[in-house]
Amino acid sequence: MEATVKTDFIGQEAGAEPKRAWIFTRPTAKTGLVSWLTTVDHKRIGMLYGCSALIFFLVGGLEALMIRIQLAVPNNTFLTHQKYNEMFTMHATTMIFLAIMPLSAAFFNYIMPLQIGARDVAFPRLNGFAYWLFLSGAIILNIGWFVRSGEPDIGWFGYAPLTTSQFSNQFPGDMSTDLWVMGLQILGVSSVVGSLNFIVTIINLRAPGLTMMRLPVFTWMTLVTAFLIVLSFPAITIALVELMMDRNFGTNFFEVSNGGLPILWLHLFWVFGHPEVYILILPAMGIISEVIPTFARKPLFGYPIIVFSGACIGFLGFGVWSHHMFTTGMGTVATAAFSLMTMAIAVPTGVKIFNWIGTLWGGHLQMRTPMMFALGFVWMFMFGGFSGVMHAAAPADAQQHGSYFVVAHFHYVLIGGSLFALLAGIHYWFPLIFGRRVSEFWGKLSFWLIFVGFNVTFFPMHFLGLNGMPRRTAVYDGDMGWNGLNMVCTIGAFILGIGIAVYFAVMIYTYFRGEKSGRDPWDGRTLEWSIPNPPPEHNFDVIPTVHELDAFWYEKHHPEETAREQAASIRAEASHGGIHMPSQSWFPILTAGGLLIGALFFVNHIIPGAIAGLALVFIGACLWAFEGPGGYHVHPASAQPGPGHGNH
Amino acid sequence: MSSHASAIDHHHDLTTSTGIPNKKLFMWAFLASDCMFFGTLISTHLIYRLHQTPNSPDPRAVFSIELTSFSTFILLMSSLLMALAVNAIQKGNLRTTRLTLLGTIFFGLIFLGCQVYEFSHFVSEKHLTITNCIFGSTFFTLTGTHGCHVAIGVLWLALMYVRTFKPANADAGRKPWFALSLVHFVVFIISLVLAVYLVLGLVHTAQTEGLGGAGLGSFAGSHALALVGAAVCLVTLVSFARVRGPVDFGEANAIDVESMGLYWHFVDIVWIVIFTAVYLLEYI
Amino acid sequence: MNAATAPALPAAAEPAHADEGKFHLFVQIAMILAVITGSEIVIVYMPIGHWLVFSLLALLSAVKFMFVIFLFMHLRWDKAFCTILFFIGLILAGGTMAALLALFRAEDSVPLTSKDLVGLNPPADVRGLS
Amino acid sequence: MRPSIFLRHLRRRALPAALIALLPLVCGGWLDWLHGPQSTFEPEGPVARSQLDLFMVTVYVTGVIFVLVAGTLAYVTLKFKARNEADEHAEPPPQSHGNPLVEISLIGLSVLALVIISVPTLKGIWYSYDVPAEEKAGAYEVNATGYQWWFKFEYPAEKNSANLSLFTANEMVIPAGKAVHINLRSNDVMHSFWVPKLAGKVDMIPNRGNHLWLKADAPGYFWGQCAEFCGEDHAVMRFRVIALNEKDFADWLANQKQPARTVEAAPAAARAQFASYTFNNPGRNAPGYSEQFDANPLAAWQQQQQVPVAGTENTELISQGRALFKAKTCIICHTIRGHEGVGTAAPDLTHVGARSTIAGGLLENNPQNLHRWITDLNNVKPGNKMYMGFATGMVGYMKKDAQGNLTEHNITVSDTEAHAIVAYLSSLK
Ligand code: HEA
Ligand code: HEA
Ligand code: HEC
Ligand code: CUA
Ligand SMILES: [Cu+2]
Repeated sequence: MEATVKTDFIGQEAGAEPKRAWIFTRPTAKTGLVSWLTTVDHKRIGMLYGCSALIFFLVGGLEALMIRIQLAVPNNTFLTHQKYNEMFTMHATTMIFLAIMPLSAAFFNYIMPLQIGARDVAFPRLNGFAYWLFLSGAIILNIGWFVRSGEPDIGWFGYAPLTTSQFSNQFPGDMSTDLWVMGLQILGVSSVVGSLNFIVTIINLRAPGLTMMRLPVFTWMTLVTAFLIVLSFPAITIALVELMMDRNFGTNFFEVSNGGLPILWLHLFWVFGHPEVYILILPAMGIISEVIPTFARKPLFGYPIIVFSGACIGFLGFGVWSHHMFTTGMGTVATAAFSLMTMAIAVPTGVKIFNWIGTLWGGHLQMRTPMMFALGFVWMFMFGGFSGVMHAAAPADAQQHGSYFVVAHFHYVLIGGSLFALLAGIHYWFPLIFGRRVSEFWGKLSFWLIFVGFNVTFFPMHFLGLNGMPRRTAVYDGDMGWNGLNMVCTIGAFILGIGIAVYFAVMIYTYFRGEKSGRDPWDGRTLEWSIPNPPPEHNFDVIPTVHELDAFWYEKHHPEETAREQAASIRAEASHGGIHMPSQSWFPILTAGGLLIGALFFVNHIIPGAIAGLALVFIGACLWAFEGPGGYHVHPASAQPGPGHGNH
Repeated sequence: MSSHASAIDHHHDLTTSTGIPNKKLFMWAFLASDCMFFGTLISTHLIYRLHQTPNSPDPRAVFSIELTSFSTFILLMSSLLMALAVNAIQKGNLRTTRLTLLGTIFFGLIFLGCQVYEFSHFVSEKHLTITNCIFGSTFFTLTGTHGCHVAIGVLWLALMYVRTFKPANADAGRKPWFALSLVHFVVFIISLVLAVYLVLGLVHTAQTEGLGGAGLGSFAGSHALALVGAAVCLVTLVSFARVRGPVDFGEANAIDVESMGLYWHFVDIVWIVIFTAVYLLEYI
Repeated sequence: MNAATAPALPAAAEPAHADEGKFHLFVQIAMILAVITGSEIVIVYMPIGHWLVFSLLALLSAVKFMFVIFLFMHLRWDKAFCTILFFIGLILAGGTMAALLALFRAEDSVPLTSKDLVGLNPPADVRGLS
Repeated sequence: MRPSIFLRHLRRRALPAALIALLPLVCGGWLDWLHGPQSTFEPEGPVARSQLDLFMVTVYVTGVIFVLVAGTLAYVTLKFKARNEADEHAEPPPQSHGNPLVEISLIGLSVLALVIISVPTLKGIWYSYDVPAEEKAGAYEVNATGYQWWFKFEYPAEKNSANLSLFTANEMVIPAGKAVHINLRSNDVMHSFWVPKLAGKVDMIPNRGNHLWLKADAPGYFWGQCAEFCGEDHAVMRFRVIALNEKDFADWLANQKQPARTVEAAPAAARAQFASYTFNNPGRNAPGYSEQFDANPLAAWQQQQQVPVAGTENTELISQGRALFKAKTCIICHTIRGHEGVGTAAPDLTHVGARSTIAGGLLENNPQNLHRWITDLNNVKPGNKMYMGFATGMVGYMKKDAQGNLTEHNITVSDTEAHAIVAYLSSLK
């Protein structure tokens, strides 16, 4: 890899100096700040997503701890009502949009192209753009901490008409809700852009022989998730546009006095909102479907059914949104229909659980840390799923809705589900990404702390909910029978917090000092393990040819065939002038920056500034288009045609 | 720069797994997403039509179906030109491509002009504003969002048009093509403004005086300067459209034009739905 | 594809026309579309049952829709996957629209009118923040 | 190796031991955890009971599934775990890929489980939707309207002394043993009406005509709570439901229909004296209830209905309070039917003295708390509309400047004045 040779831009004869307007000069730095700001490398973008997401996870976690401190004892005065409301709004918004989703996106970016044997995503610059948009949205959402308006205090689903200027503005020009609207809007654009890119990448950039039914499950779930994002975000985009128009231009979408119907917001939000929760869980299920077979040393049990049920969950997910609205008086027929549809989702989800157990059955289970998190996932997610089914029984939900029972349900599926799987994924792919291995002792210790802390925090919430404790309440009275359990929850949250702290500390330590790991430390099954760690810029010296599900496993067990094929592809590639890589570019960050600036001016009602921001977006996009994709060639030493260049 | 010698297969791209070019796939996925986008927006409008508010005006008294039918027709014609542009570039026919692109832009602008006129007419004559009733809010937001899509499409078309002048790489250093295209673009913007202005004037004349000889006469009289300006602009644009020297743009870029075309056609079919659901349904 | 497109198709398929591409086809389609639009406007004013007008309108715009996506947008000549991709979005959007409209049609969703608002008498000035 | 030995120890001994130690705690605590004024596990009406029954069905069904699936999972984990290095490096197990028969039968079983849940679910949906046909005729009708952050109740069938329908606030009194049909409305944002022991919640949504029905088995006193986030004070938007037997209910109605009780000032103007309490402000978020009250709330409520024996009241203080109520512009927002007051945006205070709670069910209605409410209301219920005033027009305790800062006091109530107002309000039985 050291012997990477670079030639000029594509389309130039070697040696001819390219003449380009200065504005189109491509940055070429491979290290340093500029290299990160202009990167188009899916791995670096994945890393950016991952680091931002983990930082925001800590922020969201701290907000959660504030919530728990306030609720530790009845009628606490730690936070005011107002601050508390801001806390849970930002806690949820941060966790969902700034932590779990981008953490999934980090894996999509980093792992998915490696799993399909690609050298990058289909539109590398667009990929960078998606990240910078994400960061812009995140900044906008969090600006409230530093200005008079404060953070939004409307709950993460912002039910109208509480979000209209009449009810949410504390003073003229209060922009907290506008920040929420703009932030989510931009995050939505980012997610959609990113997902379109993933869809094209997965459909179009698969290695030879990698048919759809040989895709690793994680890649499949990436695809399904990308579809969910692309098809559900428009609904919230429209809802937010309508709200923005109401707040800024005096329209009447949710203006009750002019006949507006707030219930419309609920529908539009949950048309997005329910697919959104599957956007949070499907990548997690994908990760689990990679981890379990690796550590059971067996192929996934019932691969086609797992894939099909994933797609099925995604599809059904569009038909159940009103289960968040069982108490809005939809009438008997509608309630019944959504109730049954919701229950139906338990079937494909159950299928996945059964198949994971089937995979474990008869395996040689290696109880490494990722496997612990994966098993924890199966237990905890199942548990959360069951409380989901209890919600789905609409009349029972009439007692549970808006109570801590719901809080318990969704933390079980979100933490016990999504978060556990993502933590498993970090552990699992850490050696690949950084070439170092996390210590088993500390890894397991953090697992047990997190596992115990999590259950101590959230299990009692079921009882609190059934005992009538409503959610989103800054204070509760001491005579309601909720005191003891709330204290338990708070203690649990701190155990959980310590677990998370240990987890992070271990990761940081390992990054600097951890034990070096060789290639393929887990005896992996999928293509990402076939490359050196950390992966070189161009990922694969040789694009692999795939014969079977679990392509790398097959390669390892058919060395001669693999070597032959690799020699052939090396020759083919060399005849095309080497490995083609996309050039870096300034315009993704410039364009996203324009949107950030425009949005910030807009929420402050400075229209010329907003227009200037839009103009910057436009200029950025034009220059982007005229700049062209660019590209250069690399010639890794091991990919020179010649005998004996198998990977193994 | 793959070789121009070998024929380009426009429906298959051998470098991708499915044979579908990346850009085309991207565009179709985006359009699928846009279906949901307009779906929810149209739903909002229809829901509020289902539950009318007392202060909502009678849409029939507001709409002018003649104008809307005209702009629907215009949009259809622009779609035709767009399809022809794709057809032309796929055969490497740059000149036809440029002309059809210009034609598409032109029709797109007329559509936008009609919409601007419609909006200002509704506001000033029919007292339907975005704030005074729900019908106004949903109507303007829906058609306005569609209009934004058209406007973005027009911008895109214009950029594509400018791009067709980028000289082939060998000449990159010599020709100030970028500066030229900026001039070009400015001319284009001027004609854009003029076109909107003229269409507005024309429609207004049609409404007030009818399109008889007298009407046209008075229209030409009062808009003489703009007409001359527009003519100059058009001539300039057409002269820019001449092919001079080798350019970068060619058959290989057909996919760019084609994905732009997909977008444009989609905007057109959204209008087909809006025309039926928002306008025509009010008349039964 | 529906029956109405049938006459136009052979022209496209015929190799003789290959050299001029789909020029004639496209022009024909545009004409058909224009005619359909015209007839839609006429239908609206015809003294026939509302449901009939409604179904005719829905049918005709669907026909226009299909013409544009399959011919102008080349779906007909592209890999089936493009069609599938687009129809996933189209069907979900259509389904969501239908569901939303059905939900809002339901009796329970009819908004309150002032007669139902007995007991809800806020002072006039409580409404509407400037 | 050291750490991992420790870990194994932990797993082998400490964890199971800890879990076993926890078990009695969990089971013993169980009943207590589900016991409280808002427990959905102690239903006192048929609707809540049907919902609990349905919930138990889901618990049983998922419980069985949990035991089966989790049992298998536990078995598999223990059975196939690699126990040592050698195990880990053994030849990979057979690479099997799945078994359609197993899959299909498991899918079938899941569907069956869901059918078991869905049948009572469907029944429940129709049952809880509206009063059953056979009880419909006798159902009692109430309109409940949510305000930021209190509840207004209207009895459309009853006419009060002003020949309007009867209004009250924050305490809904209903006949026990009779179906009650409640129309749910909202005045501003979304709220939700929830009395856990009587029925599940239904939202109060602006421009939407929702309803709910419930029935109390027997006379009782029930806690209610707004269950949809509705802004700053959502947490303290509470209310009470009091179910009475037929006679008590009729008495209550009769009393409520009366105009406000007037206590004439004693003819010879005596010196104003302080009421029988000394006010001691407990500060922000301090609880507003007492243990005696919680011990038997229904009795406490009934106690509250009692009109004081003639002569025990400080009549002068009361009439002073009445004057202050007018002077302090309380009348702009509040109505005291028969006395002064025209406002409808705030709770009707005609019989406020006969309620067991004030401020949206937050404080027990006693002189201390009344005093606390009218002098320190922003700490009791931050941001409440009485303090802030309404967005435009009606000014509350505070005035806002153009930037929205609270600057000027509009109403200040001194301790002395508060005593008088409290005496007056308490006299309104
Ligand atoms: C990761 C996110 C995630 C996931 C995966 C789920 C999964 C499910 N959710 Fe959850 N849900 C949320 C996140 C999620 N949810 C959030 C965030 C909210 C609250 C939003 C808010 O109000 O703020 C919420 C709220 C919520 C509600 C609304 C509650 C209310 O507010 O009144 C409902 C109602 O039906 C519901 C149901 C379900 C169901 C049926 C599933 C199913 O998909 C679960 C299926 C899984 C299983 C059932 C377990 C495994 C299956 C078997 C072992 C097979 C056999 C089992 C049976 C046959 C029963 N959820
Ligand atoms: C993926 C999403 C996600 C995640 C991961 C979490 C994580 C947590 N949540 Fe979250 N939560 C939501 C999504 C999520 N939540 C949503 C959607 C809502 C609904 C909001 C609404 O109603 O609008 C909600 C609401 C919610 C509530 C209810 C608030 C209310 O209704 O009034 C509570 C209360 O306990 C809570 C607690 C917690 C806790 C303790 C964690 C913990 O897991 C957090 C763990 C992390 C840390 C503890 C921090 C990390 C560690 C450090 C910073 C190191 C230093 C710390 C120590 C040494 C202690 N959450
Ligand atoms: C701006 C209007 C306004 C003014 C002026 C006002 N109030 Fe109020 N009052 C309210 C509102 C609104 C509530 C309900 C607050 C809540 O519970 O959130 C309320 C509640 C109360 C309650 C509790 C009622 C109950 O049953 O819960 C009492 C007692 C009361 N006010 C007394 C007074 C007195 C005494 C004054 C004058 C010094 C006064 N109010 C002035 C608006 C007003
Ligand atoms: Cu009212 Cu919450
Ligand atoms: Cu959901």
